[in-house]
Amino acid sequence: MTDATTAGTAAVKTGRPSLDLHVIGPIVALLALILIGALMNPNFLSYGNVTNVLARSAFIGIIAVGMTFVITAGGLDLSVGSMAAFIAGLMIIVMNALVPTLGTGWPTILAGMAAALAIGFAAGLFNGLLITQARIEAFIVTLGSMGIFRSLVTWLADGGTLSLNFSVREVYRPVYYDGIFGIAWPIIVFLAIAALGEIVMRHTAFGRHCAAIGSNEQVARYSAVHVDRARLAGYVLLGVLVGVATIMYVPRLGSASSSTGVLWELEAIAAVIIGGTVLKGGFGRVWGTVIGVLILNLIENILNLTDLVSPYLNGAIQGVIIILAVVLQRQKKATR
Amino acid sequence: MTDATTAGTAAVKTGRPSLDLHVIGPIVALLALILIGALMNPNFLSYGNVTNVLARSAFIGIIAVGMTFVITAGGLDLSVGSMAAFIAGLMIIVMNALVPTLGTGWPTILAGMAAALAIGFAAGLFNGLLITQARIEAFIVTLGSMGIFRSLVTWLADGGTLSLNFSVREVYRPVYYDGIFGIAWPIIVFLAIAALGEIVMRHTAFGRHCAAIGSNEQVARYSAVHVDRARLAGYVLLGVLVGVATIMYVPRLGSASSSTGVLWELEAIAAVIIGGTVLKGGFGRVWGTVIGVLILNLIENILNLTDLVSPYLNGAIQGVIIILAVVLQRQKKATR
Amino acid sequence: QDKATIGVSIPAATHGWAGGMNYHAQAAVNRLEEVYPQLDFVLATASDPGKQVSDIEDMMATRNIDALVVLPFESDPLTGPVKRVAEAGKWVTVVDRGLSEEGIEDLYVAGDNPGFGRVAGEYFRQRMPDGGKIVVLRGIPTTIDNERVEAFQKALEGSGIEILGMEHGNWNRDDAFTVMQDFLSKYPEINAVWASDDDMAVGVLEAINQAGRTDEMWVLGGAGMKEMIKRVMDGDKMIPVNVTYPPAMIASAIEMTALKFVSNAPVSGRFIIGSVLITPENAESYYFPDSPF
Amino acid sequence: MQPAPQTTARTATSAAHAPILALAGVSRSFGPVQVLFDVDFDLYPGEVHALIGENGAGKSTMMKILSGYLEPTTGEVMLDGAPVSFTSSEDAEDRGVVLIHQEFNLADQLSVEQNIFLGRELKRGLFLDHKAMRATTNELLARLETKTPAWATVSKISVPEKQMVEIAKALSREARVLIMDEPTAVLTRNEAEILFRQIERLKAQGTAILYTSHKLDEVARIADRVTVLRDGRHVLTAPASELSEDAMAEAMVGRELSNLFPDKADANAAETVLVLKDFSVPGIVENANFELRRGEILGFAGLVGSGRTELMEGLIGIRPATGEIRVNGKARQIRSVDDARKAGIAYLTEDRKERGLLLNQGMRPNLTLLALQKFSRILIDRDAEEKALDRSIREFDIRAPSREIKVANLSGGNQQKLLLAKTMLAEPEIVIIDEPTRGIDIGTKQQIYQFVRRLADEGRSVIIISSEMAEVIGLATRVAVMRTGRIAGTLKGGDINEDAIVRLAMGLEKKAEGND
Ligand SMILES: Nc1ncnc2c1ncn2[C@@H]1O[C@H](COP(=O)(O)OP(=O)(O)OP(=O)(O)O)[C@@H](O)[C@H]1O
Ligand SMILES: Nc1ncnc2c1ncn2[C@@H]1O[C@H](COP(=O)(O)OP(=O)(O)OP(=O)(O)O)[C@@H](O)[C@H]1O
Ligand SMILES: [Mg+2]
Ligand SMILES: [Mg+2]
Repeated sequence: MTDATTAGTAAVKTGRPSLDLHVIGPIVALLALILIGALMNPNFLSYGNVTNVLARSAFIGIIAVGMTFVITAGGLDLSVGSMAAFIAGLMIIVMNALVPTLGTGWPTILAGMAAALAIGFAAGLFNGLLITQARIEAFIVTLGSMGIFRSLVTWLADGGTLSLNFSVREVYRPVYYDGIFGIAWPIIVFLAIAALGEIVMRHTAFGRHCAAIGSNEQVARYSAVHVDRARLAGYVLLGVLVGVATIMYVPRLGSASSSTGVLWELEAIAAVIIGGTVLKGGFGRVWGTVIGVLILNLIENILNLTDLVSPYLNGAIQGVIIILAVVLQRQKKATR
Repeated sequence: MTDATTAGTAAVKTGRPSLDLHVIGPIVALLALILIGALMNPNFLSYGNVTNVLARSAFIGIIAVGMTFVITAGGLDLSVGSMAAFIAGLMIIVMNALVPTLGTGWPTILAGMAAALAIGFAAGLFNGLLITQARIEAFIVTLGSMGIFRSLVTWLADGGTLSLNFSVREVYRPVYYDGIFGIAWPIIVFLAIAALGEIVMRHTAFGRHCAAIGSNEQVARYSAVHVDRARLAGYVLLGVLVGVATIMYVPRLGSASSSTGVLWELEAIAAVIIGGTVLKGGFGRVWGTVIGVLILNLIENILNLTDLVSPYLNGAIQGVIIILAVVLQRQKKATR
Repeated sequence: QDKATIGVSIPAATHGWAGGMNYHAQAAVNRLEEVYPQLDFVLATASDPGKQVSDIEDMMATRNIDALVVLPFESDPLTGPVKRVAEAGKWVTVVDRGLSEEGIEDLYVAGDNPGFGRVAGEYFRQRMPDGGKIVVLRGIPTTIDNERVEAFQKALEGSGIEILGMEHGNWNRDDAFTVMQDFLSKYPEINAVWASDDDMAVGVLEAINQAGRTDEMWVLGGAGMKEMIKRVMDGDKMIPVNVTYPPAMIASAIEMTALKFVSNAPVSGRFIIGSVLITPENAESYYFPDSPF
Repeated sequence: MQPAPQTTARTATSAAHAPILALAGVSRSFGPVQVLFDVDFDLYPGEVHALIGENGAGKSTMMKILSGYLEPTTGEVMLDGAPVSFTSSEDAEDRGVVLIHQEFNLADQLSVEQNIFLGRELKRGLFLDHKAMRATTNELLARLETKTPAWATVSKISVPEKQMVEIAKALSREARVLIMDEPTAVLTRNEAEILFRQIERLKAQGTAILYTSHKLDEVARIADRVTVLRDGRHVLTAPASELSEDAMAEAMVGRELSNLFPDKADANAAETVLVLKDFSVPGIVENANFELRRGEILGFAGLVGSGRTELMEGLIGIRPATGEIRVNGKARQIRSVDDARKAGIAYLTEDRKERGLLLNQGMRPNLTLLALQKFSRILIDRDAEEKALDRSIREFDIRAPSREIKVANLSGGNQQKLLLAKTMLAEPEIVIIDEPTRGIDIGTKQQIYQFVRRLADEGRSVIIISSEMAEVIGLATRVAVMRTGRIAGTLKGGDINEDAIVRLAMGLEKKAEGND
């Protein structure tokens, strides 16, 4: 996409339009936040804090990568937060149940991970089939399944908390807290998935088809794109990624309850849009989403760095910054 | 095509296409729910219960009417729930502050009502200007202002509850609990606003313009529609209606806190979509929204009136019914 | 003496009691910062357990806290992270909800959730010796709510009191109002309501009022909201008593933790603040008209 | 792709000249409305076959049936002599039958390259082969001599450029049968010539080409055979050499067509109603100066991309522009289409699908959208709207199967007529019509020309932008020619001829032939 070489003759067109603010907007916002943070607290750029923020971004980050595909294809998924809670709950139940047979070590954990991925797959399939086969608006389907998953986890936990067997937790813990070469596992997994996502979005037919479907479903259908299949794949991919996020989340807290993953869906969608993906579909970029997630998590981190007038106002400041971050990428839409 | 040339006279006018399920779907769903409710509990159709459900529906209903316009014009507003809490909080503060000068009677209450409408107007203007002038995605603007309004009310209430002066409350109470000819005021106001909304949507230039903008902004602009002005008007209208809803809400419990209006935005949007308005804009119907609101409130009512296995599962059943209600209006899209 | 930083991590004000608790936490912080210039406080409120863990991580990584006062959103998920704070040699005060592992905290200040349910249940027993029909509103589905309700049910065992229905009112006035309206439609005879929280009691009372069935039943809330205590004090027939669960316990915990850094007073240990029945006789001593809750 | 070897005895005998694609007794209805009646048709390899007929005759419908987008209600589609039932357009494409739609079928937010390969991406292993696709795209675009860059987003390119992309997309499919629904409607002569060269090339390779156009001179030039459709019925099929243009028109319309263009009137004496002074649309149009007199028809000619559309969009306030606008001697600020409407100026866009009509709505709301204030006090007067629709249907001869039909389901020509009706409903003093007869059949064209003439006679002023040279020459009393964003010159009266226009448009001093 870099060289402006065009067909045969030199194009008269003046450089590509609006690659400017729209592209660098989120990056500028991110840099501005980092600068503010560094000025406010010398520990902000410390290894520990950076690791904390990145690792914590991983859950929503991994989900938001999947969400980027769904939104690019003109869809939406409100159920991801509840889905994460539901998967975490079932995963814990599965692992606890396996302790007597498989012991408290890695076999149990691996089985739990497999279960998480399988449940994520199934949950994504459930949403996707209702949307593509029963042709119900994605908003309604996933609003419904949000309620369903949330209820189910509350019910599984009997209104309380599902706790992972204590010995299993000790073995599993390093998956969140340790890493390799000083980089925590969640960060590695997040970045790997983001990189993969970016490649899939830009360098595979699937990514292109998502954009085409989001841009104009009819056109995509007429161009031999398997619209329903691609969309379904998007929701399933998202489900599996929620499973992956859960795999990283459970070792952090070792438990799941009805308050797990509350509002993750809004955060994930916000990250996607802050990153420059269009809510109505047709255009998506995964790297933007990564930046969006980082922006959201940095705001929270920075708010903890300082003493505000009142913690009640945190939400207001967060809101203002989210809007400001996007103002940076606003385009002067002359024609449109 | 032989004589189908429609020269003014004798157009073939064969039954309008697909007026079938898409139109009667929500009505059928509503009737089915009423039937189920009546079968499950004899008190379901009692005057008291019907009044309760309708009056409760009023807040979200009034808001959802405004939301129908915003969504029809291709927008979205996530901030309405927080906005309601914020308006309620400020309204209570205003009224309490006026008691020393205006006394505890209607002058104070009327001043409070005026304040609610004015604040709603301002809040809608705030959202609308950011969306139309700063050209930020509605999702982001209203996600931001959702945080801002919610924070502000928490801060105003010092984390607790803002309570209306007791004597003012006694005067104000009948606005929620009383009515005329046995019909409670909230129901009257709701139905009046819905009827007005339906007329505005179908019989005024503003309604037409909203649909045109949501359908194709570019075409609207080329057709002399003031796109930004109409959109802004939509958000302002919604803000004012949130104000009206708040006017009906405050006399009910006489208080506002940070938990007021939580998730109203999702309920309002869901009602709009269940009613058949298209989330991506271009087509909206207010009467559908009214039915959507009633469906959502009936589900809750029925769940409360019946004994389930576990109240934890309420949410799941709610989710299933929401999806089923929309399945009824799914269209067999043969060609598409 | 050296400067010391005390981190305070509490759940956000999502319902009335939590709001009161937030108020007391902030008031305590403001007061102590004034009195003891050598103390620095960091106050963070969290809307879910994950966010609370993040807050604690941030306090450790960037604010260098010397002590942590934490009211865990939920016991289980916070156990590991708080344990790590303790292991880093910081002072840990746990408030209200105990951690899942014994011996992590230096100081424990808590209310008594099973006691809260038990005291309420015992009052019902005493007030309705011949049994009766009641409905129950539950809070947000959490361990706390489970403990309270279990203890309540246990206290009622064999009393002849029948629980007609239980629904979640989520410690929210509006939800409680809705649930109570529907209870009133559903059950022609209700002798009493355990609203289990004063915020929910507000909604419940309004619904009963609207249905005109005020003479038929009475309501027991809980947690000691000032308006409710006032009504107990005034001998309101509908609100005969209340049960304490003081949100101010957070302030006590913060103060005791602060003492550790400004004096040599021994402050470690366990302080359980029992739930007490407030009756018209003793109500005066629980009435604080200036508190927001 | 080579024609598949034939094995059945039936086709083997006439292998040399068997139809590759045919219709046998095909009918098609949409709901209760039948639009095709028992149509027989055949298409041979290596021929260029033109399908002509009035707007709404069923041409597009027939082409969609041939290429798997629609199924016949009754009758058979035959491929290589055997009945087929394409399950989808993709299936048809797999068998070598490719359709270029009348309405654009491009995903707006995707780039040219992405659109060309949509659904048929070239891959290396799992990943897209960007290099190969870029190379092929550039090669295709070069073959079509367009300057559109492969990376350009489709929403940002002009209508003719979109058409060239559609053609490139179809070429990339290497079809055995290429069906084109009015490919030249939005092209200028130059680009049409490029397309014809490609058609010749494909024909030489043995590709069967089916083609519709309302430009009968083109048909006469490039078609081998012509099939005429009238009101959904097959009227005749004959070698093009045996049909004159007049005969074609007569077969289509069912009556004789006399003079296509009305007589010109001289408006020299009338007062000036519109003056543009040093008018610029930043980046596109520079310092345009022109004036328009009452009752005048002013033509605007130029090559694609010369900025005619942008100039007018600047004038009506859609694009930011600088310079002076005087209407009836008074300086006006025009910042929106509404301002323009109030100044008595209306503009009919060249892009009816993206800028002209709300495709998912019915005819009535579309018709009255621009002039809605005329129908509403507080409420909209629906009866008046219905009456206006009746009038427009009559006046512009809009043929729709039902009044409630979604505009997307109108035939292309009827959409154009509706757009014209919508613009006229605003009763503008000054009408700017960008490509007025795009996709309009010859009979209706004549009506529209007379209509334009009548407007001028009534004392209104008309600006006509057209890439059909004959239209500008036939209608306009003066012609402004644009080149790369500037008005290169204005021709008057007897000076208006093709040669003079081309020279100004291309910036040539002396007459030059060829493809520069
Ligand atoms: N999906 C549809 N639903 C209903 N009617 C339709 C549909 N598609 C086409 N029609 C009708 O079928 C008739 C034939 O349309 P078609 O598009 O084939 O005409 P055409 O010959 O291509 O005309 P034009 O020259 O204007 O493009 C028209 O009256 C049109 O309104
Ligand atoms: N939205 C846009 N953004 C950037 N460039 C544009 C945009 N719209 C048009 N252009 C460019 O402006 C130039 C002039 O446009 P256009 O081709 O419409 O001119 P025109 O003279 O009206 O030609 P015609 O009407 O025959 O197509 C073209 O190079 C076109 O690609
Ligand atoms: Mg056609
Ligand atoms: Mg043009």
